[in-house]
Amino acid sequence: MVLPVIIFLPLVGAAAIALIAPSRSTALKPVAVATSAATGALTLWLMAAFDKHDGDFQFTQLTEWVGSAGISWHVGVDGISLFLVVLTGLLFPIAIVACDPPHDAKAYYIWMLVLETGCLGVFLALDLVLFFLFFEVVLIPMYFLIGSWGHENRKYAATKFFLFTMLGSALMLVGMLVLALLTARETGNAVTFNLLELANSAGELPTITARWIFLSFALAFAVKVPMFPVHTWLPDAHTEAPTAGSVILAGVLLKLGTYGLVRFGLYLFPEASRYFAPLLFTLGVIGILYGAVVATMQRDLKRLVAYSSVAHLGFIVLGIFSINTEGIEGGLLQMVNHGLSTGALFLLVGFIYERRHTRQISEMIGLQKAAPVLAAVFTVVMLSSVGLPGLNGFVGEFLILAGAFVAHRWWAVVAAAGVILAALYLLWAYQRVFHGTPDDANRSMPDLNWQEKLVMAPLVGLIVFLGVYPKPVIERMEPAVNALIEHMEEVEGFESPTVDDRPEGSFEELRTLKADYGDEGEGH
Amino acid sequence: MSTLVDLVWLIPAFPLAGVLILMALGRRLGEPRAGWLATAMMGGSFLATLLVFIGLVGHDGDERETVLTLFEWVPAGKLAVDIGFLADPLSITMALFVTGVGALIHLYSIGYMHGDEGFSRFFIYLNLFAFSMLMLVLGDNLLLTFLGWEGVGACSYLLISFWFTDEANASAGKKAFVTNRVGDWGFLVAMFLAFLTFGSLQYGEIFYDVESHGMAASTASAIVVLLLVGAAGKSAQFPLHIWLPDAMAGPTPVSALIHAATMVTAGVYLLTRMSPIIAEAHGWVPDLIMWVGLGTALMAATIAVAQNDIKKVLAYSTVSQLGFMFVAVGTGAYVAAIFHMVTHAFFKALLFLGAGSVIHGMDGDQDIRRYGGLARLLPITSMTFVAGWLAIAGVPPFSGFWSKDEILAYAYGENRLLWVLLLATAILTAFYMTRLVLMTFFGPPRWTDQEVGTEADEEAESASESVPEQALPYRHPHESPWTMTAPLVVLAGLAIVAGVFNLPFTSDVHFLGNWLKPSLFGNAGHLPFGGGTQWVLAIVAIVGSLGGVSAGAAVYIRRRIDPARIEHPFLARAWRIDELVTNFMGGPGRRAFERTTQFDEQVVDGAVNATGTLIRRAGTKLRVSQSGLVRSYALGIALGAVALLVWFITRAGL
Amino acid sequence: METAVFIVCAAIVLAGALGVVLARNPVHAALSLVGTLFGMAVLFLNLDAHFLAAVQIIVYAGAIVVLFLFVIMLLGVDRLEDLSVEPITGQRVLAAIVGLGTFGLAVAFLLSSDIGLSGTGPVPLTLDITDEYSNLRQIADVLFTDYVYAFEATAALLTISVVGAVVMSRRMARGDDAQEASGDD
Amino acid sequence: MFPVFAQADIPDIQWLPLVPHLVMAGAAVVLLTIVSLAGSRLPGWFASAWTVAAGLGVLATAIPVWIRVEQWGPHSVIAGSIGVDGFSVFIIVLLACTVVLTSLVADGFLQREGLDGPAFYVLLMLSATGGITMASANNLIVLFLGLEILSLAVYVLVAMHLRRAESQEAGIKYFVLGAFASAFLLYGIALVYGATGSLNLAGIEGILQNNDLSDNGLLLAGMAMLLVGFGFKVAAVPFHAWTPDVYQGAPSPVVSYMAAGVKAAGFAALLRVFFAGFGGMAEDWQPVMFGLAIASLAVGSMLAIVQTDVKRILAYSSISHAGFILVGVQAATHDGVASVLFYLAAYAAMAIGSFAVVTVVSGPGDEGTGIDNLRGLATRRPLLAVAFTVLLLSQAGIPFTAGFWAKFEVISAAVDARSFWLAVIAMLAAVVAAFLYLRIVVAMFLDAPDPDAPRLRIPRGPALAIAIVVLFTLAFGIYPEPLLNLADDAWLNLRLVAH
Amino acid sequence: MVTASWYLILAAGLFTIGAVGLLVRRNPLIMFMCVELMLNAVNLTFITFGRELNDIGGQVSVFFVLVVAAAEVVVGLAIVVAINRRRPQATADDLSALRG
Repeated sequence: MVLPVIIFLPLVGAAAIALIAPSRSTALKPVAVATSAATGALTLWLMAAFDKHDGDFQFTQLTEWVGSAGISWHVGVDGISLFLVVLTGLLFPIAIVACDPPHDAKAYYIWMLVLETGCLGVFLALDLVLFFLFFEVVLIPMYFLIGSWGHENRKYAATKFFLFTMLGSALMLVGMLVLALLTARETGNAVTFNLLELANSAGELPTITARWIFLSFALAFAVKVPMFPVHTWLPDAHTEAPTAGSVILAGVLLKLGTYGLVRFGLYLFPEASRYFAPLLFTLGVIGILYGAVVATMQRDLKRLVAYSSVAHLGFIVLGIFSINTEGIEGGLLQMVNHGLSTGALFLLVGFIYERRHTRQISEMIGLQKAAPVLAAVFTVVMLSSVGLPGLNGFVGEFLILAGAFVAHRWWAVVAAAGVILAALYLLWAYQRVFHGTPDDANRSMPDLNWQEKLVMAPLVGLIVFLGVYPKPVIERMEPAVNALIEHMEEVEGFESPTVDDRPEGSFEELRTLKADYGDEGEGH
Repeated sequence: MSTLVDLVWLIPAFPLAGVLILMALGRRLGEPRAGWLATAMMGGSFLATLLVFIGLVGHDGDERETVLTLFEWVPAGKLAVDIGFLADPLSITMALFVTGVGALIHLYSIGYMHGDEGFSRFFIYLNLFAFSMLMLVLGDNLLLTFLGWEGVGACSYLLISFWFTDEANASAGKKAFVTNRVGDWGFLVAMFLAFLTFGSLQYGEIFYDVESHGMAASTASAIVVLLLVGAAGKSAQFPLHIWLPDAMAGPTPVSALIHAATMVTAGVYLLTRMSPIIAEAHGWVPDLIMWVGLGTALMAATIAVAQNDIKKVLAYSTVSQLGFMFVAVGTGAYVAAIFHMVTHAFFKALLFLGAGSVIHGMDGDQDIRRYGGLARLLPITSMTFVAGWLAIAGVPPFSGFWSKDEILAYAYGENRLLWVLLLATAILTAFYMTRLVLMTFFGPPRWTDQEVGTEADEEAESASESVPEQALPYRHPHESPWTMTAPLVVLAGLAIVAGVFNLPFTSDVHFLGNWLKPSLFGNAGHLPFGGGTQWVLAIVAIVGSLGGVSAGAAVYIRRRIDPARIEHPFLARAWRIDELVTNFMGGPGRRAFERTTQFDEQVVDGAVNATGTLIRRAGTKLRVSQSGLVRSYALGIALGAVALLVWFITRAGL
Repeated sequence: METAVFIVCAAIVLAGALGVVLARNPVHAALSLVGTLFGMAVLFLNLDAHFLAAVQIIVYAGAIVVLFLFVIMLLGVDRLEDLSVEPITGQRVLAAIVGLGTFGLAVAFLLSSDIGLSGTGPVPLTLDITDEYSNLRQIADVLFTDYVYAFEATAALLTISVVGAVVMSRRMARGDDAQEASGDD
Repeated sequence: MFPVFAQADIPDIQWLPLVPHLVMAGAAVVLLTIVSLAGSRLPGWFASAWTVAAGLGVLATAIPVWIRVEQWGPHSVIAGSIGVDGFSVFIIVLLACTVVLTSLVADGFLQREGLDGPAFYVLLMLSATGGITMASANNLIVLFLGLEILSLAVYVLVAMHLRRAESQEAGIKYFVLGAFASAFLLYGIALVYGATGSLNLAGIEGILQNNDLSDNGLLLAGMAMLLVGFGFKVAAVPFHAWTPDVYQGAPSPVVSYMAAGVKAAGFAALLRVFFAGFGGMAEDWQPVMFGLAIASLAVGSMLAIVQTDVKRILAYSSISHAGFILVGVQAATHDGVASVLFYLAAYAAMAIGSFAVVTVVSGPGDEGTGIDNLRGLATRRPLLAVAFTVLLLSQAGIPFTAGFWAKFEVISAAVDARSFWLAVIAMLAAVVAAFLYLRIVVAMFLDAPDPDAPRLRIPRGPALAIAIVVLFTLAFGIYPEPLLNLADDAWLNLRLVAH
Repeated sequence: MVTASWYLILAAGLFTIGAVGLLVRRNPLIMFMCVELMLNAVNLTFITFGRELNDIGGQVSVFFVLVVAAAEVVVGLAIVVAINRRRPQATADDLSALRG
């Protein structure tokens, strides 16, 4: 099977790197790049081989692992996880190529690859405990990446990140156990953590219990997302992390949370997710506005981008919990988009940092004069992040808001105001950094070199492509999302909030219609 | 179906190709070839439009909407949006003058942007704008229109802050984008509501649905009002007009193309396009549009009276003219609105380009108080400018007269008060345009030059009171190159004759009206009175505009009244609205943002760190119990034992 | 008769115990401990545990207390402990609470319930105390049959104490004096 | 009549189950004899090697016992005073491994500290014998003797580093409190004896099944007193106070034995008594375990994060681990005991490894146990740092380490017993505790080493021990199934101890 | 007639005195003595129960307790001796270097 290969190939690479002799340290990066690139290629192959009409899990592999505890090695991919896997496979090589560690290259690449394995495992696991293992183990490489290669305040940031996220997942573990054991008790079957079996028996549990369990899951994911008010680890982690760390953190790690909300929140707890949807909706909307407002006031460019993530992830949560095809698909699409655009933003900020050795907005001015190409790329990425139609950001945002509007009108109306603020903080930041006449410190800043251009090219390309032609992504998601919603509807017996079917029409029919009326109103 | 119409995709394809080519090798092409390429693309686009137009004309009157779908754009769940073009009279009319005027302005820019280091970048933006604008116009669904809508916004942002090294331009661009976003919010929500109501965003399906099943007036009203918010943002209607004057920071061709001829009219286009929904809305909704338009028109006109920056004057007049179009839409005179849009596109573009030529000649000085007597030195510019002046002033037979007169007529039919105010606005328009023309081209020069030094000096004494600075600036005005003057001439011609597109005399010569009929689905209003009244109204209008002109002459040539008494500071400062907004954003608004940020740092994050320190504190406190004294440890054990005994005695039920 | 013996011995036992707790001089404490042990031995006799009464005297009074005294002499721990002050604040109050608590609760438990659940069903007692054999022999029987494992285990116990004593009393070869010197002040 | 009586009670002794006990005790005595006879002619490593051999011997002999248990099912020997069941075998194996690893850790340490001589190993093995006795005791007096054997030896071991005042201080503290606590324990035994008239756990269980003693004061008071004794041994709050001081003062290898072996034996005895004996009265003692668990978790974690001495940190963390194990005990179910056994095994590995690292790092005089001594260990001794990190993460319960599965099992037992809040509290405590492990990791990886730090010597013994435990931790972290099943079987039999 | 309760209460009292003594005395030796008191109390309890239950097990237990007591004292005194070699006249409170 291909999935285990995808998951463990980076680990193999890490092992290989561990074995490289210190004398041959030049070989480190090539190996790392090669492994991650190979993994990326495999994920692309996966996307190609993926049957886009099948809403079910594909490439599944199921073998017993810890039988006594009902835990199995169960992996598989469906439209919901497919593109997150691809995104992971794409961002890691880019991040690895883009930035070289200042010291301890060996450990750095090992941790990066371990991290990749962890992320892929999370997206592909179909067993709760397996998922949890990967979900939790991701912390360690990230902890070391931030802690060892981060900036001034890295220890604080790393520890905060670790404890904050661990707190969330700690309760989730209890939740999982309660779920599995009580379900087994209700159904009389043996204890199992198999996602599919648990999902089939979802609704067996007493409503209140299910809601509590859902909360324990939601907390863990909310921390990871991060949602207001448990978001404050993010700015610190992002600011202190090395560039590659920020890219992965924003591009992939945050998605673990939103992905979990879909895969486990909605799938396992239809009733509870509907019951708590207003709560999460509200938090999402708060996150959108709040994150934007706070971002506007940041003096540190990286911090600003970090808070913009809070806002964007708020949108995603909004989409997920509108529990209709448009919203969820928008959310999933936005996960990918956010990974691309925010990842790109962090790369660019990193490039600037390497040149200027500062992240303080106040210390930069008129960079567009010094580095036009950098500025141009930044503009495109920024506009995508602002949600300009024609770039990827917009499609997701629109679907989310449309779905949200159908589900909970007024929330969506307020959330839509987030697009104004997004324009405000990003354009203002851009103006302060790139516009104006550069002073001596900034005038001599070199423009992007070929390697950096090479790194940015695929990102920008995808940003444009997904903005113009998102269909390949959406059509692969749709069956899975519909399956999910049908599952929820049959378990919970509720109607997914959606627009009622209207008659197909066109100008021709309109004309015939008016012909019947005999064009009244055209009198005189 | 005629194949010509299916060429509609070519119309945006040309500018897009231009963008891509220029992005690829714009640097290598360099000046002026990059400019020529861009212009050629616009020309090609214009020709394509003509072909489509011809194709449409070939169709039978009622079958003039054809939809060309390229590919599915966002097929998600119930929402299915395509990249598809709607070629119908309305869109093609728009496309015609967008591409036409656009091509001229591209040509003009080659001369205007001469020697600018960002030459090719400028034309990339310009082509990109044209592309977006055409998507806006030709999109067959709201979402695609929105794509163009936002695209033109982005381009205007890029072009306003084109000379980014100057902070003022940068913030003007940002202001324009953000203000537009406020409007876009309305557009977005309107789309959601439409999607919820019709399950689709395609014009065809929406209109069919409305026609076949009708719709709740409340929903329709909501949609229209939200669209109005969007339109007000894009078309600079009160209170979202504040961005347009600042937008003059951009290069003048930009002001001409984007902020006069094309983009700002998008709001009017949108409302016209959605006429079937407006027809379903409550009665007060059109009135709202109408009064917003009137208010804006009147206000902007009064402001324009007191401006001294030549481009600011034109900017406010643009706002005012857009107000006219909104009034037209509000009164159901969609045809008049489009008609005025077209004529306005011609003469306002002309005026702006002329102004640009003047500025070009005056080495970038834009203050009309330092102009004067330029007619002799800039013959072509001044002649064409005069044509534009008469057109906007509403002097027959210039184009402006016809369109404005039609709007006035409908206003009269709608509401007398409306008519009076609108007429006053028209008069004001004539007045301030006269002021502009006189101060720029006629009267004594208020600048010095080697050749005309002496006379300039003494005449300067007489005029000096209107000049704040005593020392007269040194200038040597010169006519612009042909690339700049040629478009002026063409536009002037159009500005003069454009009236023939839609003559009021008989319904046969009402060309534009008949042409647009299919796109309006019989929602166009009708004059409740006959030709006689129309003649009367026309005469009144003519008298009014001539009065305005002569009043201007009276003030600014014969100096019957001190101009300072008219140019009241309150008007000069644009009714202080801009200041109010700025003060709010800089004051309470900013403070609120800062408060929130502090809240995040101190309360939200503070709580997190507090938990940590709290646990630490507890630990430190507990340490005391670890005294190192074996006897206190023993005591702990003994107390524990007692505690256990107590528990178990409760279990024993004693 | 038994009552009288009990009362007297109880008095001795408690007096001795209090003596241990209250005597300022360790030697006195040790001697009053002897008193307690004797009283205890008599009580054992009272309870027909003749063998243990003897062992009590031999092992406790004969060995343990003597050991105590030896150590006291060896170390010359004759400094009187000042009981009027208690360095640890609240120690005595809490100790008093503990005392009352333990005693009170213990008594409560003891009186609340009857021993060996007489009346609540048969108790599988395998080791009845019979009058046919001497107390010594009965203990011996049990000791070398049912409790033989425990009996052997005591060997390990004693070995440990021997080894432990040796280890602890060993003088460190090198650098020990310096250590002591530093330790003294 | 007399002969009849004589032969009546001669118990038939089945030797096989006793072999492990005898091997362990015998090895100690023989070692003592050999050394005292051969004196200094023996190589330095002899005693250590001997002990390792003895431990392995016990492991070897434990296997047939296990097989026998599998065949015959659980039973008791010597007139029911020794229980032979999976549970006891599990603990015996665990203790044997502890002895082996501890003697490996001690190798080199003793020479470094000039404590050479067989005493350490003799006492170690005798103490282990006591532990074995506790684990398999089916009679309260036997259990008490085992506990005393275990403790007395450890008292000496703790105090034996005569050059360190801390060592003796720790010794006297441990001794006084230990004696105090075991007096309570003994009183408890007496009361239980009074209530039930039997000292045999199986007998007691039988009696409790046949009669309703649910409100018998003697029995309940006895249980209270017993809990005091066991609580002391396993270092559960409020009977924990000795732990940090003793761990800090005692020689590091001894601490690794205490944390791994003594704790295991203590819990073994606790489970024996309260499951085999008072299983019927679970609802009486469950709440107490609940309270002890929470107190231990809270106090342990919160005090640990404010420490600066690694040994103290680990001591407090061992308290919070005790709390975790009590969570499993509290469940009072089949899974509960299994999870406890698994946890004990996993924790033994982590503890021995951690203290082995401390032993190596602390340097001459066993003084350098401050957290600063670990600064930059990653650059000074990368492998050691990584190994220690693995062990610490395992203690923190990070996935793919044995520690995770330990927590997983315990929590699932608690959840299965429907004590959800206890599970939640335990996990929260785990997060707090994670902070202190991170502190150590930070010191090792993110802090720069002080330049004048002496080069670390890593003797073969400790290195081997650390390698073994790290492998154990990772192996069972990735595939815990075998150990889980073992623990599972171990419990299954316990409940059926024959009378 | 003396009932078992009397003995048991006496034992309880003795146990308590021992416990309290250990808490209030600072001299390690006397603390050991207090432990001995507690053990004696337990012995008394055992024997009383033994008689009441007509079971020899109580007495046997006492026998073992005696052995344990002896062994304990030996080890304890050995430790005290070792400490006193380093710090003569040390009381329990003096030994509080390890704390916190």
